[in-house]
Amino acid sequence: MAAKNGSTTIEKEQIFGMAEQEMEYRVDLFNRLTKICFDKCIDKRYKESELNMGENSCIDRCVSKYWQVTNLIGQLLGSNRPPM
Amino acid sequence: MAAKNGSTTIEKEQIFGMAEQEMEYRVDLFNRLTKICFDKCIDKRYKESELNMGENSCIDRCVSKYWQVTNLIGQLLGSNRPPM
Amino acid sequence: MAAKNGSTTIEKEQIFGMAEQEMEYRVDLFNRLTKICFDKCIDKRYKESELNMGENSCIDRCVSKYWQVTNLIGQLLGSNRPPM
Amino acid sequence: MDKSMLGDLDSLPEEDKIRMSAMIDQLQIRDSLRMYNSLVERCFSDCVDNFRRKSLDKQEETCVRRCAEKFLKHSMRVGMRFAELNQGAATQD
Amino acid sequence: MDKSMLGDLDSLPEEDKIRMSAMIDQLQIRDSLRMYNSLVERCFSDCVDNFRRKSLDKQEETCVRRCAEKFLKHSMRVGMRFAELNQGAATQD
Amino acid sequence: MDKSMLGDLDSLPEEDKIRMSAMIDQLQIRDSLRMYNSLVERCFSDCVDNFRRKSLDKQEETCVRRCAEKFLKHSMRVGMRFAELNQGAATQD
Repeated sequence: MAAKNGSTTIEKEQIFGMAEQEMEYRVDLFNRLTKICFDKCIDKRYKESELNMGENSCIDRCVSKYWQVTNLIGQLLGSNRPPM
Repeated sequence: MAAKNGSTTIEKEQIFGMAEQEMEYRVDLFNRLTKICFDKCIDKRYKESELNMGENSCIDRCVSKYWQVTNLIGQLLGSNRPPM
Repeated sequence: MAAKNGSTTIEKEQIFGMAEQEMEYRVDLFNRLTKICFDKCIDKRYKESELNMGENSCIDRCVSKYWQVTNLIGQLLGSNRPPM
Repeated sequence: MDKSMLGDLDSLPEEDKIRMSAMIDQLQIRDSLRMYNSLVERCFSDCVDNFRRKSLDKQEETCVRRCAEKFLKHSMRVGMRFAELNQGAATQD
Repeated sequence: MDKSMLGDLDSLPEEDKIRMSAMIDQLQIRDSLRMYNSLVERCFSDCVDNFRRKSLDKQEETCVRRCAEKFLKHSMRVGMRFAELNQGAATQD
Repeated sequence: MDKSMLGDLDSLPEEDKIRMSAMIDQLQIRDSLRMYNSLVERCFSDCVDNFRRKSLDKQEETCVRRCAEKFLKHSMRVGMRFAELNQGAATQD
């Protein structure tokens, strides 16, 4: 649009493409984290719709450990930037 | 393309984007429904390639119940429009 | 961009769209293959970080059999072109 | 995926109709490629569990064929029921 | 998904800000539609296992409601913890 | 994902070649981000099952490292075999 020539347009597309991928990455991370901590922490008999105390503290620790695994594997993959 | 200025182009993109997401939503719904009813209804020993009578009626009820769950959760989420 | 009219632009978009889908297809195939052969062949107790001999030969045969299943189902679906 | 699932195009201006139609075509191709991949994954997963040889044996091949055919029939039936519900057909026991 | 998760837009020129904002809106809509589908899939999978009738019985309906409510509360809590970690809050035992 | 998997670009005009190459780059970045997320998900799932503390213990950390390293080696081997099949190498028992 506001670009002066074809090459700049492609550069701009790449910047927007990168931003989009960054966002998709975070959404994907959040969704996987949410799913796996639900699987690990929540009683599937659904006797009530509230989270009980045990579930709540399990969730907090699950998120914290998932975060650490993300960082640990990020280091192994040799990425210099933090995973978010 | 046929838009008079940048803002209108963006509006048009949004309309196409919305239509695309609506379609992706329906395809995603259909694929999940198909997968889960196969898992719930079909004998995985694959003794024949035909669906037998029990499988057929299980499929019909599975689709019907899945539809009801979609509507029920749609109501809980407070969306006013029907899920399809 | 270099297209002479709207219709040609759409044609060009379709060609790029097709190429993109072809690539997404191959990436999707590779990722599913990798995941399923890991599930079928790898000991999840992770006693070491190396692949042992049994795992290595299981992987090779798994990839080979997955390929054959891809071709077999490709034939059933009546596609004339090879799956890759 | 049936094109009719994806709504009415008649109300659009010609140019947008072409673009919308192209978008639907792309979605259908993408969906059918993913379906192909997921069918292979499912039937491989259900039918192949022995990695002592490099080639499928007869039993595995038969299993894969039946699995794929059964899945396709299943998918068609689900599609029919799904279309009925989309058209607001009454559903009683 | 919280919009603040997706980074800072203030440094961009006006035109790009509009476009970036539209992109974020689209991602949020897509994410919420997928979340809806995955919630239905999960609660159906966990709560419905009997296909002798065409309609949900009371017990299944109750199960689905609790499952969905529980998942949404869970998701909010994960979102809060996730945001804290994103902001670099210290995490000790 | 190896760039050579994605076909031949030499026959395209220069402008399209640039665009196609940018598209491939984007796909590779997207694929590697998804791979990262799925690797974390897998190794977390296989190695972490105890939520009595907020931090990984030594055993969990070792398990995660081995899981990730093993998966990466696995993935490279699959990539090699996959490339051979793509090039039409004969496959006999």
